[in-house]
Amino acid sequence: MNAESNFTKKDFTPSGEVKWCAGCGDFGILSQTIKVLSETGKSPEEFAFISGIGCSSRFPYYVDTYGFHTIHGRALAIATGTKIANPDLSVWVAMGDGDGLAIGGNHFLHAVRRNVDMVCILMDNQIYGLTKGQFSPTSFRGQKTKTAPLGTMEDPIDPVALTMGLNGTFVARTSDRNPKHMHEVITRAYKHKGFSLVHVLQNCPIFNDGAFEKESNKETRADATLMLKQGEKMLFGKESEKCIVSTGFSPKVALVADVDEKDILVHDEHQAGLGHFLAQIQGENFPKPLGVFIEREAPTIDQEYVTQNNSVIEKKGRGTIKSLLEAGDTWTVG
Amino acid sequence: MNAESNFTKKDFTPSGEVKWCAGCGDFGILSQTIKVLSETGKSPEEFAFISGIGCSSRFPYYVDTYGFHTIHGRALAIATGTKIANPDLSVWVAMGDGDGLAIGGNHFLHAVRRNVDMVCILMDNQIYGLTKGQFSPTSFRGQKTKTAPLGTMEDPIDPVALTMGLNGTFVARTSDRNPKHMHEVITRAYKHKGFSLVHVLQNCPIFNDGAFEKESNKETRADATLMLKQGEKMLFGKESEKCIVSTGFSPKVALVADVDEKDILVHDEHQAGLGHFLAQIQGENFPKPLGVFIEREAPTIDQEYVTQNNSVIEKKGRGTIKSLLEAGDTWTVG
Amino acid sequence: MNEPLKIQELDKVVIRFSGDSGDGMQLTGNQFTGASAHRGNDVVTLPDFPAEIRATPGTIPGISGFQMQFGDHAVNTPGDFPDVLVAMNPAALRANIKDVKKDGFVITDSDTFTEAMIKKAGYADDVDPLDAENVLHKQVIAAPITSQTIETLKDFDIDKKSKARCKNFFTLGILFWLYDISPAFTIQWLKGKFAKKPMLADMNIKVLNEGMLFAQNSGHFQSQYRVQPADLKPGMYRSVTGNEACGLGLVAASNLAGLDLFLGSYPITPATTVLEEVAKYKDHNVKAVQMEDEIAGVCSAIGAAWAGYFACTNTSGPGIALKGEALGLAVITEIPLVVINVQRGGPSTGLPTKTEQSDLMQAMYGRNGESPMPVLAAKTPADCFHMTIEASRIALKYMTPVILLTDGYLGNGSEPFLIPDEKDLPVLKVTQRTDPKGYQSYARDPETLAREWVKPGTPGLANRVGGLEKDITGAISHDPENHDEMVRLRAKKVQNIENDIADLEVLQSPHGDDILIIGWGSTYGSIRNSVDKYQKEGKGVSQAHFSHIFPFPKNTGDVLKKYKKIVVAEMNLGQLAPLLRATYLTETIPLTKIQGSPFTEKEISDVIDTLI
Amino acid sequence: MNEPLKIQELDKVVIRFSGDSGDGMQLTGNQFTGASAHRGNDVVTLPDFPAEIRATPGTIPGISGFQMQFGDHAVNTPGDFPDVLVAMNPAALRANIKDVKKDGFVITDSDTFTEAMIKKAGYADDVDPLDAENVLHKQVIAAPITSQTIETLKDFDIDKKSKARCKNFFTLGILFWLYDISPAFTIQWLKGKFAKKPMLADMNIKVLNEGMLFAQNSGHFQSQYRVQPADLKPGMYRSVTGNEACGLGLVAASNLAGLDLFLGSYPITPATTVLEEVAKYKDHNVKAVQMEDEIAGVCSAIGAAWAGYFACTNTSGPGIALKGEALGLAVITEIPLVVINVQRGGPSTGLPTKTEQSDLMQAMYGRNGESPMPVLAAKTPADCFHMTIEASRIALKYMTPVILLTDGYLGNGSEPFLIPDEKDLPVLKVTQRTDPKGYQSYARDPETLAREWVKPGTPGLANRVGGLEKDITGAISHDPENHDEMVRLRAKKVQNIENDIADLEVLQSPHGDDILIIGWGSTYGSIRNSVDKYQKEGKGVSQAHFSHIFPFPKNTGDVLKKYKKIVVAEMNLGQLAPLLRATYLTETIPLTKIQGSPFTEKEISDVIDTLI
Ligand SMILES: Cc1ncc(C[n+]2csc(CCOP(=O)(O)OP(=O)(O)O)c2C)c(N)n1
Ligand SMILES: Cc1ncc(C[n+]2csc(CCOP(=O)(O)OP(=O)(O)O)c2C)c(N)n1
Ligand code: SF4
Ligand code: SF4
Ligand SMILES: [Mg+2]
Ligand SMILES: [Mg+2]
Repeated sequence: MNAESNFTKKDFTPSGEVKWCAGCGDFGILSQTIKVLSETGKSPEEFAFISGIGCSSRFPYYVDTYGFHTIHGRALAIATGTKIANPDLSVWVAMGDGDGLAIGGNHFLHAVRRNVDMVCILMDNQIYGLTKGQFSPTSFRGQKTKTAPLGTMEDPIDPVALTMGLNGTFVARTSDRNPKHMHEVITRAYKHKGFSLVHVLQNCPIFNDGAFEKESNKETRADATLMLKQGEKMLFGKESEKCIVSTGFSPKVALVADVDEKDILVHDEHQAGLGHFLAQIQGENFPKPLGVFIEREAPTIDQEYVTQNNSVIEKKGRGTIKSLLEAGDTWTVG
Repeated sequence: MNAESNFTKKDFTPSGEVKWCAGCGDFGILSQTIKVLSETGKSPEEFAFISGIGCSSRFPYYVDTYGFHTIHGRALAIATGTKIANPDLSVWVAMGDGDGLAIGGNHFLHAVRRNVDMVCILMDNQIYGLTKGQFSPTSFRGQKTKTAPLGTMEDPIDPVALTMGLNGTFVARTSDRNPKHMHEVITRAYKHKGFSLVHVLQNCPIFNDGAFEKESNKETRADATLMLKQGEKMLFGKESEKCIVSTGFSPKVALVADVDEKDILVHDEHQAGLGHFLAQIQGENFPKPLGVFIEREAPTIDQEYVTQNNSVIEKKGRGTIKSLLEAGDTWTVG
Repeated sequence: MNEPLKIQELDKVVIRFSGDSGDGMQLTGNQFTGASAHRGNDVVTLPDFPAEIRATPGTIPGISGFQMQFGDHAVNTPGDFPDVLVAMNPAALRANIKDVKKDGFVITDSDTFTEAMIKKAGYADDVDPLDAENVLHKQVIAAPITSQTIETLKDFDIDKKSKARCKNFFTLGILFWLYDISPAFTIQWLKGKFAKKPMLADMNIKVLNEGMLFAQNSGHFQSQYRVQPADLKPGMYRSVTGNEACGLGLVAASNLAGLDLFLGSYPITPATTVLEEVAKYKDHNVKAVQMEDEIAGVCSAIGAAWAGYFACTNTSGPGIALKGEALGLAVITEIPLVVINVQRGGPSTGLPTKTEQSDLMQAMYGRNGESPMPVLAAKTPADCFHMTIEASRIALKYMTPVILLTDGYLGNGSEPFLIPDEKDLPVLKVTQRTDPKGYQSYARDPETLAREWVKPGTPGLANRVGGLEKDITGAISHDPENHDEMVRLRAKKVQNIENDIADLEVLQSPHGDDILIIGWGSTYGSIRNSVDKYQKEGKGVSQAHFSHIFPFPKNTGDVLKKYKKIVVAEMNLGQLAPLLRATYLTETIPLTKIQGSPFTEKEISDVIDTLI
Repeated sequence: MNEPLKIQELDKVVIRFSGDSGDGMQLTGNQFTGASAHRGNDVVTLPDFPAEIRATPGTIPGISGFQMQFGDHAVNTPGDFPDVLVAMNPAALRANIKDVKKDGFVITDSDTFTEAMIKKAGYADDVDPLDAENVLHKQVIAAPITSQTIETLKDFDIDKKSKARCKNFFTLGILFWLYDISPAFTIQWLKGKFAKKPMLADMNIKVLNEGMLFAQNSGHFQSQYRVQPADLKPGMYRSVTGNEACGLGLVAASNLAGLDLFLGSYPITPATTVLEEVAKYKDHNVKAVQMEDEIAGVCSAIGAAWAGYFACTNTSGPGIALKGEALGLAVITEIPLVVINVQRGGPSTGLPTKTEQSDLMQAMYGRNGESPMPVLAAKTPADCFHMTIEASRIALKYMTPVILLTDGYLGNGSEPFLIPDEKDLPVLKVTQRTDPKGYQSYARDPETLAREWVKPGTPGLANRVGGLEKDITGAISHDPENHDEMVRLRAKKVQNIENDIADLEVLQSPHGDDILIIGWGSTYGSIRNSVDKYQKEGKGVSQAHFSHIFPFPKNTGDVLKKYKKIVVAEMNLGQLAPLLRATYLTETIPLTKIQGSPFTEKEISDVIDTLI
């Protein structure tokens, strides 16, 4: 993105070995992230990678920037402090579906709401990997895991729909098996000023292999995914023979042949209403939309703090210990 | 609702005095709730009221049923345990905007997602009352409070939009100054099988007086609110001269006079898409919708546990200590 | 006008203001406090807010109270039993009358003693609260305060309700006259406060003067009283509550360290006002952030500390319980962090508006694993300022989270604060490494054993830390010996702080070493007064009060050896005592009370007398 | 076929299985364990899983280990140093060779010693790992296990990879022959497991037999060995890990109490398998709920307990830190709750896959306010079953949350579990009040001081409880004296449990009272073996091991007085020791180790020898 970046992927790759299982989807996410970093033109020191606990949360050890591998579920709260304290850092958070949406759910809610300027990469394998295979908030109803031997009894969270419900300012989804697309989406997320959610469909070959096979497999993905492209019709299928139309307030899949061309929806990232509409594209009857659902401008809390403080300092001048203590109602003895 | 209920409001009203400030909006919410309880036909013992900490969370002390005044933010997690353990209880949770959406946000997320069968009354005064006036997650951007002397720097959560983003099964809003409507909505919430969110606009005369004056005041509320009625056009204003129309994916306010009658939206609680659409009706440019946004059927986690366990017990029979311990690979010594 | 009365000298006076939340008792008390402080008395105050939710006006739960003691010497506490009770309605009278000293004054608003109000206060139907036997041995001044106030303001063009609202200044006037205190302070304050509404200022001033005249002329009082100035250390003073002092201490520490302050917090009684105080100082580029909960509060602070800023979080007991896991992260990553716990009554929600010292063990041990954190305690409202700076010094110098314990009594109570000169404050030198050569994340300063602080953004020093055990290079290490060594190193680092703190001071009795009364935190004043009394009586009773609890001052063992009997006084079931017993194997005699307030002198002597 | 070899008798043998996660070492170990247990040996095992994230195959971090000791007597531990090391690749060899006893056997798969694999294992380029000097004083059996396995299966119509996967049964065969153990157990198991895929059963059985033949004929072994059955208590046995035992204990307790079990939990290493175990027993109407976090885990359990059910939550150290605030609610509302902490290495994330005993203080004090909770500890995997029932008994009888401490060593380790008869298990009588007359929420049983349990739904008993202080009627009370009384009552209730628990037992040396080694939890076995050794040597070394830590057994003080020297052995920096010192003012000598595993006999004697 920055034509004359002086850095290469090597500059962002630490020496230590990456300890994910062979075939783990996290590898692909890592390499695309490092590619994007190397293209920003920023030096490695200008980035802070923060994570909680989980396989995915090992991320910070695998990028040669400043990194903080914290505790389960708290990455966003910690990153919020980091970013508000030092808005000059480019802050990135890597989280798993359990880390970010189970124990970390509350911090997710409020980081989105505050529009803290950071990139949040949610590596969603619909399972707890590090603890060896329990269900997560994104596991599908009925999924059999060690803690749900007869299948789970709850509906999953759709991270995109949730973030839309919180009026997120940048919401996107991509897949570990589609490097080009991932690279494009992560680049967009980096460029967005505000909280950028990148929901990545990630395969865990060990504990939940094939969870996203439909969406990833070259054979099937044309039918199982919907690639959102700004200004373009929402077509999918091998021959782009299928499309999304609206039935008033809900989306519907149709055959291009069967519908009036102008009824086929056209994607517009900047139309909040459409984003909310697309967030309903969940579940078996729909292709999974990949791409940027929405991007909009809004104040970020980190900059708001700078603005408020500066306005006061301009008015009153920078405080000193003397001005601090010798204030209010004072009196002198002797 | 139950023609021959043998109980009166008195049966649900404990002796002790109610200790909210004079004029607190919570009084009205309490009396409508008690009215609904007395009409269910259930005896007081069949209800469990659970709350966290806050002025609103004092609720359980003021209804003469089983009550649990717990800790800040945890009411829904505790109530989830109560309901799954004993699905026969009618479980109600009373929470404030801080209790339920700040510290309690994660439990809110997951209670909605699990569709735990309970009534959740969110008493939203856009302030922390009990701690004497700090901003809450529903305070508007710029609201001046003790902890934001120059105004808050974050956008509020819209509880309705959030719950829609989580695919809630019953989502409604009402106002402390509209007893009839409140009664209707709470009754509907009670009858719904699943997690029922009742978002109540509540005035705190002491620390945030008039927060919902527009929506409550007899003079202005016709213009400031939109009463959602199943099957009816979305009209508002003193002479119902205004209406809501759709601009494709987003709502817009229009004058009835200016639009083609058939373009005026008609409310349908059972159309999820419309609910998502209506959840966008937020902020200054819109009337606040009151009423039931959506109601839909879905399995409740408490019943799913009953079903799974019973199916196993039917197959294998009820386990005993002997069947428990003398299982797997055993051997005998001596 | 009758003869000027003679003026009697007193060495100290205790006044309790009591009335409905609406009666402005906190304000009245603060005004009297300010005036007597300005005249040079030592003054200690303590508000008594109604519990949790505001109750119906006129009832006892609705009562808001404010007690203050002023004297011609260090008074140390707001006093046990009032010489004067101001009771603005029957409920206030009923709730407090039993505490008033024999022959003490009781000033009430007779206009409020209607049947309805008397009933609301919970008196039996047929009793007259002001009837002699119900106020036995008290001098009752039942003045028609409300009606007098309204009468006084008859010429003002404003509704009765607003006029009546001035009545507390009538009461204040009575007290100013009674204790011969000039109203100048309050008059000036009123003019300032109502600069934009001069009429309100005039109204209140008129009522104030009327109150003084009433006191002088009503014939209720046989004399006036005067408390001479105390010989306080010369200098500039202001009155601070403990929570204000903590807030000021944090901002001051940030200036001393040359690092901007980040406070990650979440409201909780009685700690919220620390956040509210800090939030004022945007001119110091303070970032005070109200997060979504206590966990996010401490986590955001950890994120800011890791980012190289001066970070703090504050809360009360339940909040500390929630922060425990994250504090462990600060311990293992060795990040500087100040944690302030304004303690309240527990367990669980407990008695949130009452004070207690029951979080000491939680401060010591409320985390998983071997997770040592220095623990400090402040002993007076003004001391909160200095101990906050001390906590900051230790955190920044030793790269460790530090817990400072205060409590509701300190947080809400106030006393004169001698404003220090910047040059008399400790230097908090902070060096953040910038040299990339040979950096290792867990290499330690040979003296402090602290690891180095690197600010993200610094060229050439990109590194990763985290909650997993690390070796000296900062690499994750599952090596058992390395873990054993790191656990012991972290413990040693904290223990070594004993070489860098003040010795335990003893207020030594010249009359022998019979008894040492040990305390910590807000019980300082009441223990101090008792010990003074015993020493004046020629008894061998000495006092030692801990400001540093973990690690203990190095001389602690020697001090303990010296005395025949060691009494440990705490507002809990004994939390400092077991630490002393385990560390020094010394016998201790418990003096415990869990009643939401520090000891009265009597509660202490009841125990000590049996030991002498 | 050559002459049958003579068979040597051994009293105990330690075997360590080591290989890639894919090599099936856990399975192989478990099969050998099952077979020798069935033949009547005492067997104790401990798996050693690779840390946190699975590493590249062939590397040392990728190694998965399983150690077991079997003997003709109570062996108590999985043993310190192996007599036999099974190393399925060079990395496994390199990681473990140093531990093998002098002249011990090393069985490796020579096919894996390729240049590449040797490099991956981290050997320098030019070394041959099997070269004599690198395996000095060991008997190395380098068998072409992979190729032999594939060769054996040449007639089966299946891919090589699948054939190679059978190689661990070749190894197992070697060991069965070497220790003269019948393969019947494993053959039966294979038939059961692969009932639907008989070919897989046949393949593995064929390889197993081939392994036995290889051992017999290859000439690698000069003799066979045999370990006679131990004289275990007669009865029916099964092998359990500590976590399985906790799960079984909870379900059993639920049956004994006649209350359905609710487990509110959240996964965390090494505690997750308790939840996974309990989740199996839907036929007991168990409701095992995986909540969104640990706070929700304990809160849902509190909600279920309040609803009148038998509730439990389980986790590890960081989870306990998060549950602290909610546990305080259980304390003040006096609700029965079993809390199981399977401890791991701290602080913070620390060493999650390694064991430690560093959460004792957190269990005692990790809550705000005076918040007493009984604390228990299990000492062996099978003991986890009985201590879980004991924790349940106390919780239900005294209406209190109870913390049971186990750890990763117990949770993952296994031993034979003598299946008790229902009638030999304690009766957990639970009475829930149904009589509305004169009910008061905080009225107490005069003997246990427990309040009554009322199940919501019960007619006429609607009542409200909560986290605020209450008086006996259950009404919120801000009365200071009431609070003081309630705080002391809650403490007394828990302290009184000392009258209802077993005395502290001493494994008394007949040779004097020189030294008492005190421990708690999973160090039992290793301390026991050392103490046995000393007593056999005629030394005055005795052992006392705590199952109840808070309150302590009543005789603890008397026991401590009896011995000249008290050594407290803990896998922490000393957490039981300060509790004993503070309570009994007794001198203690620390024996501490924080290395993720219990003491070896040598580590204990290194200290004890200096004291004798
Ligand atoms: C407080 C706390 N609770 C629980 C755990 C155990 N734990 C570690 S990672 C994890 C979830 C991992 O799943 P996810 O976040 O989806 O990451 P993944 O491993 O799948 O990438 C859990 C429950 C912990 N380390 N700390
Ligand atoms: C763990 C914990 N944190 C903080 C508090 C302090 N606290 C009590 S209520 C409350 C928020 C009250 O606001 P809300 O939930 O909106 O209820 P309201 O009083 O407005 O009805 C807070 C922060 C507490 N009691 N416990
Ligand atoms: S367990 Fe799954 S998510 Fe974790 S590293 Fe292995 S493959 Fe990746
Ligand atoms: S403070 Fe506000 S919310 Fe609380 S009781 Fe008073 S009026 Fe109601
Ligand atoms: Mg995951
Ligand atoms: Mg509120």
